Amino acid sequence: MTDLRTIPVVAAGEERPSGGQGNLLARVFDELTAFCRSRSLFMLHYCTGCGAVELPPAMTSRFDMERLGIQPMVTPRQADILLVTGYVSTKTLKRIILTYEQMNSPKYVIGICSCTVNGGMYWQSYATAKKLNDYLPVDMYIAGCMPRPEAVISGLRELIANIRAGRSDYWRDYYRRYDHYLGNQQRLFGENWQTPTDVIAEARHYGLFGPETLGEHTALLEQHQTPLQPFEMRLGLKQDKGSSS
Amino acid sequence: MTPTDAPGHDVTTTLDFLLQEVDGLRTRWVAPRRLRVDLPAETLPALLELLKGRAGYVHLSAISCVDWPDDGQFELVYHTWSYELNVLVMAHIRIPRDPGVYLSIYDLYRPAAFFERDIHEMFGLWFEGSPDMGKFILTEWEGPPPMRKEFDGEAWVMEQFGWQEYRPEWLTEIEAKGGGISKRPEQLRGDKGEDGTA
Amino acid sequence: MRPENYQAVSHPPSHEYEVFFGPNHPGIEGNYALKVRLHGDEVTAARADGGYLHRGFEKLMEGRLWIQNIALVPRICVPDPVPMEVCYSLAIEALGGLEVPERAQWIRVMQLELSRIAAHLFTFGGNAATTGMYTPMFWGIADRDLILDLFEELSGGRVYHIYNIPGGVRRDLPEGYLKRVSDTLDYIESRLPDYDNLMFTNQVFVRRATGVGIMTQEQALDWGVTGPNLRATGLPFDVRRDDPYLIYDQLEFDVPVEEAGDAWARTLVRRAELKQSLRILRQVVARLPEIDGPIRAPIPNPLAWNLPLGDVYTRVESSKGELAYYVVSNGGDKPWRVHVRGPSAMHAVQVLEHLVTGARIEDVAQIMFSLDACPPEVDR
Amino acid sequence: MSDIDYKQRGSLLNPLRSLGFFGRPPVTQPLEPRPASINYRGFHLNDWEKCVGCGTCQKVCDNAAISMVHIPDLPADPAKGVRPERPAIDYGRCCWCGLCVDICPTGALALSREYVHTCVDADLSSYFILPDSHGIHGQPYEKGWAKTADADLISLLREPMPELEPEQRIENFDEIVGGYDPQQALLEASRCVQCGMCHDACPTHMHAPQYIRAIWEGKLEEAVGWIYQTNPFAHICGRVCTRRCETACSIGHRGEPIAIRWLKRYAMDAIPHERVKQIAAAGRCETPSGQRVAIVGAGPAGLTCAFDLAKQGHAVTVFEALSQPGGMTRWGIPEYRLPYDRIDRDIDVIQSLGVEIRCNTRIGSDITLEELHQQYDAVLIALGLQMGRGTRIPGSDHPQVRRAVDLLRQATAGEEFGTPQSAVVIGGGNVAMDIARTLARLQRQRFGTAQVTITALEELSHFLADPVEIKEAHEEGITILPARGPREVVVEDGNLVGLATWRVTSIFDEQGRFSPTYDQEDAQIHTAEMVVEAIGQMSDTGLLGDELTERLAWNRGRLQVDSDGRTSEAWLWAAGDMVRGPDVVSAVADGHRVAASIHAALSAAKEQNP
Repeated sequence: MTDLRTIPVVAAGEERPSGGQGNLLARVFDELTAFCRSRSLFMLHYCTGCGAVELPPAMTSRFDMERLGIQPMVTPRQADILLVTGYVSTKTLKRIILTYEQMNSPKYVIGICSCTVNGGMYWQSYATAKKLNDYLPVDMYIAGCMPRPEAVISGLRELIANIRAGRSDYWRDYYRRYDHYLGNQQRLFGENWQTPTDVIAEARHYGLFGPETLGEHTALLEQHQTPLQPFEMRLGLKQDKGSSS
Repeated sequence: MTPTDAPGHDVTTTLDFLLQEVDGLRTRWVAPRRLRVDLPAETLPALLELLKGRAGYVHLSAISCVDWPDDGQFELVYHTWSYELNVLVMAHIRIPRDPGVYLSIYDLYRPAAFFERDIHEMFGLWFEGSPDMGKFILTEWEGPPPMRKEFDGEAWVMEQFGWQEYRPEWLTEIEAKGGGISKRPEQLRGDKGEDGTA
Repeated sequence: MRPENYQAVSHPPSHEYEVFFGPNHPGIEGNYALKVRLHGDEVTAARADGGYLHRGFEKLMEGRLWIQNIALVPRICVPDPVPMEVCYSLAIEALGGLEVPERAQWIRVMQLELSRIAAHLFTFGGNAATTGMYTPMFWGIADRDLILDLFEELSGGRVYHIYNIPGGVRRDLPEGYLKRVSDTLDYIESRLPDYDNLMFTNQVFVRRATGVGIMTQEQALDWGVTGPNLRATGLPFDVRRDDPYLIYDQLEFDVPVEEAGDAWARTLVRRAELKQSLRILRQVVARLPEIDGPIRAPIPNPLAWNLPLGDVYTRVESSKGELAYYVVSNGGDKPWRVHVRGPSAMHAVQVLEHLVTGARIEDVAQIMFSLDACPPEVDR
Repeated sequence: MSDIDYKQRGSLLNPLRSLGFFGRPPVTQPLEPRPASINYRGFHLNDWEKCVGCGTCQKVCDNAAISMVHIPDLPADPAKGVRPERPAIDYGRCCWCGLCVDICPTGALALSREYVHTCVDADLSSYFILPDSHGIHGQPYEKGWAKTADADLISLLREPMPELEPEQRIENFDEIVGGYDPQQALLEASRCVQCGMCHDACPTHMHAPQYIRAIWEGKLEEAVGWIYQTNPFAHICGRVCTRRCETACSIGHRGEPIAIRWLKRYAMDAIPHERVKQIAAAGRCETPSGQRVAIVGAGPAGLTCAFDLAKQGHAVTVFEALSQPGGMTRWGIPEYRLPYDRIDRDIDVIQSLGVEIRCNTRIGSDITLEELHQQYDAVLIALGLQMGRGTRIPGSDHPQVRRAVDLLRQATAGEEFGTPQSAVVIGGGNVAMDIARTLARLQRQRFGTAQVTITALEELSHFLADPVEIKEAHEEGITILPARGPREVVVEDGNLVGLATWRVTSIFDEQGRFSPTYDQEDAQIHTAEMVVEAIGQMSDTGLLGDELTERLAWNRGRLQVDSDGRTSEAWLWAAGDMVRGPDVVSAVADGHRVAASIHAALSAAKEQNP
């Protein structure tokens, strides 16, 4: 619940022209970008929780979200929207954060169902995270347990309108207040938590480096950070091949 | 196989007769198709072998674990079903909570591997001879086995997480007039049954 | 952006590699993962990775009143929630000695079968989509939505009905409801030839599904597989018929079986089961108006309701197989222990790992969907 | 088993038949949200007129989504069970199960057919809603899931109380109410939703939710402990309390309130007397304070005060004019409502704490207040209302015109007062019912038949008496004539022959003052040998003595006391019916209040002169 517009950007590097100033051509170009962005959104195909069961109806013939220019997309790299459908268990939340960091900006997070807001009906569960916006900036919430496809579509239309009007840029908040988000992540996942994406470098790169990008939590991260190794998967099989044949 | 027939006299006698072969059993028909068997932990493999071999109990429906901290015991319930007799046998055993070790029945029933691993994760029970006691569900969990009664999940959550601090306009208005939230739901759970001079 | 200290490592040349199949993957049903080791496109080893949907239901239920849990249980299997509600309610009724009125039992059967049809239509869609055919998915989901509309009218919720309560159901049928059920059944029945054309006689699908993920009856019994997956290996076992609950013993229906035990056989069993569900529903629609009476046995104030000491194991046949609840009461107002035996716990872990091993990577999704695995049942 | 022969018929071209679907209308719905079904479980609606702020929704909510919000603008009425609180719903927790709707005791909550709410992160506070009847966005949506008889989770009917049938009871003074057995008590206790309205309404704020819960849990000793925390007249209040708690009970809005009084009675009867004494003594101060308190009047107020002060270590002496303690509960309430052995038990508990009760000691004649003032550190007068008021109608000075309180006292004492063959009672309160029913019993015992008529100014629906009393009086063959005003007592040849009455047209004037008007056309004479006035009581303050009466401050004929019961004299407190009006449980409450004040004063005095 932070109005990110109140957080100053003191980053080195290019300063993004804010709307209204700049030359006419840039303004037209910005408008065009916003229009195109809002009309072509790819939603990451990841069913994180039970609300996902209302997405197939929303995607297919009956409620047909393709009318809005929204389609599911299988890879995070090409997706614009991360739809967090309900409760996020700690295990899933790690994957969500990894996924989110892999997505290209601008990216939008939608939290649907009660659980993403305040724990929902799993508020007393040891296994789920309670407030999604502690870990990721969230652009849009859709209420319901679970929201009907119509409600999902209403939320998506709202998001489209916000993108079109240039209002939905919560993703920048992740860079500007990375320390805050990282702190909450560390609190949940332990001090050694580390993702393969270098968010701080990205913040510098995009010119979104803010006074709260770095802090005690990022300092802790740097202390623990180990060089990224190629991931070695261990299937954990008893016998090396063919667990049961 | 005549599955639609209710278990008749002969089925119950067959089972009752068969179960006489194992010592130390207490059997009770709790419903027409439900036979409860209480037995000492060490006789369970013999019972299951008997049921599987002689009465067609090839289906292990579930292994349930119940924590009885006051008795210092875990209760393990093996629910087995015979496709021939169409009767569910629930074998109840109790094992001491400490050290909480029991034998795996994986060599008799392969589904046991899933249930035993699950019980190991949730209750911390160890099954000797089970093929895989590695973590499956709680890979990111470092706390105590959560299903044990002494683990108070709600208290843990209250300590670990914060809640949304909503500031809606209506609440501000009411607070300006001297009102406000008089009882939060979390509070309600805290003082249940204690001094309630509300 | 990669960290500055990232250093590329050159891998030794190999045909073997290990990949994550899920949790973020369109070929996975729900939020679940498989880690697979490949040799070329052949899977040489696989390991299921669950727990993404773990919410600790069993712990949560120990902290809530008997009746509060009815809101919790449908979440354990999202595509097919009614059996969860009914099975939990049956357990409470058995513990508390409640006699469910006959009308409520018939209404429950109606819901169970509607839910089964909805779940099977959903699975057809997913199953076809794994072979690249998206039209059955669009059809299946749109037709399933008609059943969700029926549920919405009955219970006020599309997916989570929370309509069954210990003692019976929460509302009587709305005016003219059975007529609308009947119309929907007519419609779905009229659509079956379309599905046959598109999917069940479609050689593309048939050839992709035949011989994939074969499981013999012996193996199925060995692994504790139940439900359509077991029936696809030739064993006609159905909890509804062989351990009857509610009023299933008053209904006429067949237990369809197939012999082959492959993905195609499993799909065919579901198709035949959908027809049987329609048949059951026709009987329910015909009989229900004659059955009058209350829809709920009186229950005490839910805030002060102790169930007597005891334990009970109730089973129902869900669209995935044998669903069971083991409920223990220590005489208190909350469950002492609830153990949910989700049918998918069997076929989504050990069986899936086994069937996938030796298969080709493109068949993995097909195998998972043909088994109709429901990850939240595994994770709970 | 398969009925499709796919091996033969299957063709790669089969799916092409589906191309025909191009010609069919699409199933796609418009983008705007569809209207939801009639039972839809959407956002909450709350009818603030009906909602009483009981918080039951909060208790049943499995998701801890409901907070109770105190709203100062709303009316508060503890006596009617209305709290200025309303539920606020956290849609970050809610799962729309509708249990709150199904359990709502008043039927105020419902779910609407509205289901779309979206917001950006900065507006997340819009997830916390104080629902009213307008919907969360102020848009008119109809009710969806609302209360129906099918889905009601509240059990509206009370466990029936076994009672003596009229024919079994009309000739004797046996207790009418049988009391619950354990199973009934458990079922009745289980109906409680623990809202605490009873606690708020009770003059002495008894912990009714706690003891009801304890009864339900089978912890009867705990229940007795809760009862004794606020009320040493536990047996008595378990039988004859005016039970304001049950008026306030949330369940009573649509059904029968919890039988709180009978549950208290059940708990008290279930525990052995000796154990009750131990429980009551819990928390007693073991070191005597060395200070002495005199209490005048062994009624509920005086003895409650004595109980509290004795527990705090003071030496308490109670002076009672009559032969046995108990005050009005003994001398005013007939035995069929309150058996004397129950009064004895309550008093025995109080005495077991060391309270000394001196009966047959009348202030003014046996000992004066001034003497008490000299001998004790503090004095409480709890005289009660022992004198009946008269109607002052013509003929009311006849000896056969009696006052109800006097007759009741004589009946308790077993004195002969000349039971008449027929009697008319004037008054519509509980005392009128008591004397009428007592007289009827005595008549039946003596003459075999009863003839008692009650005349009262009020319409039946406005009688001050408990409806149960009225019903039982009817059952016992007593004629009740509402809206009859007494005109005169008819006396012929010195013998009383009856009471003449008029029909009442109104009781109060436009300013709301008591000023009855009568329809003089409609006059009746009710023949009787005796007329009993039961129109109210007053206190006999003559025993204060002229000098003290002069010094004390008075207010409209009542002794003036501060909120703690202290009079204008620093050493003198007053409590009970003489201050508050007639009601057992109010007297108990007053006793506690005064005891606290006396204890504070004594402690302060001790600090000053150790």
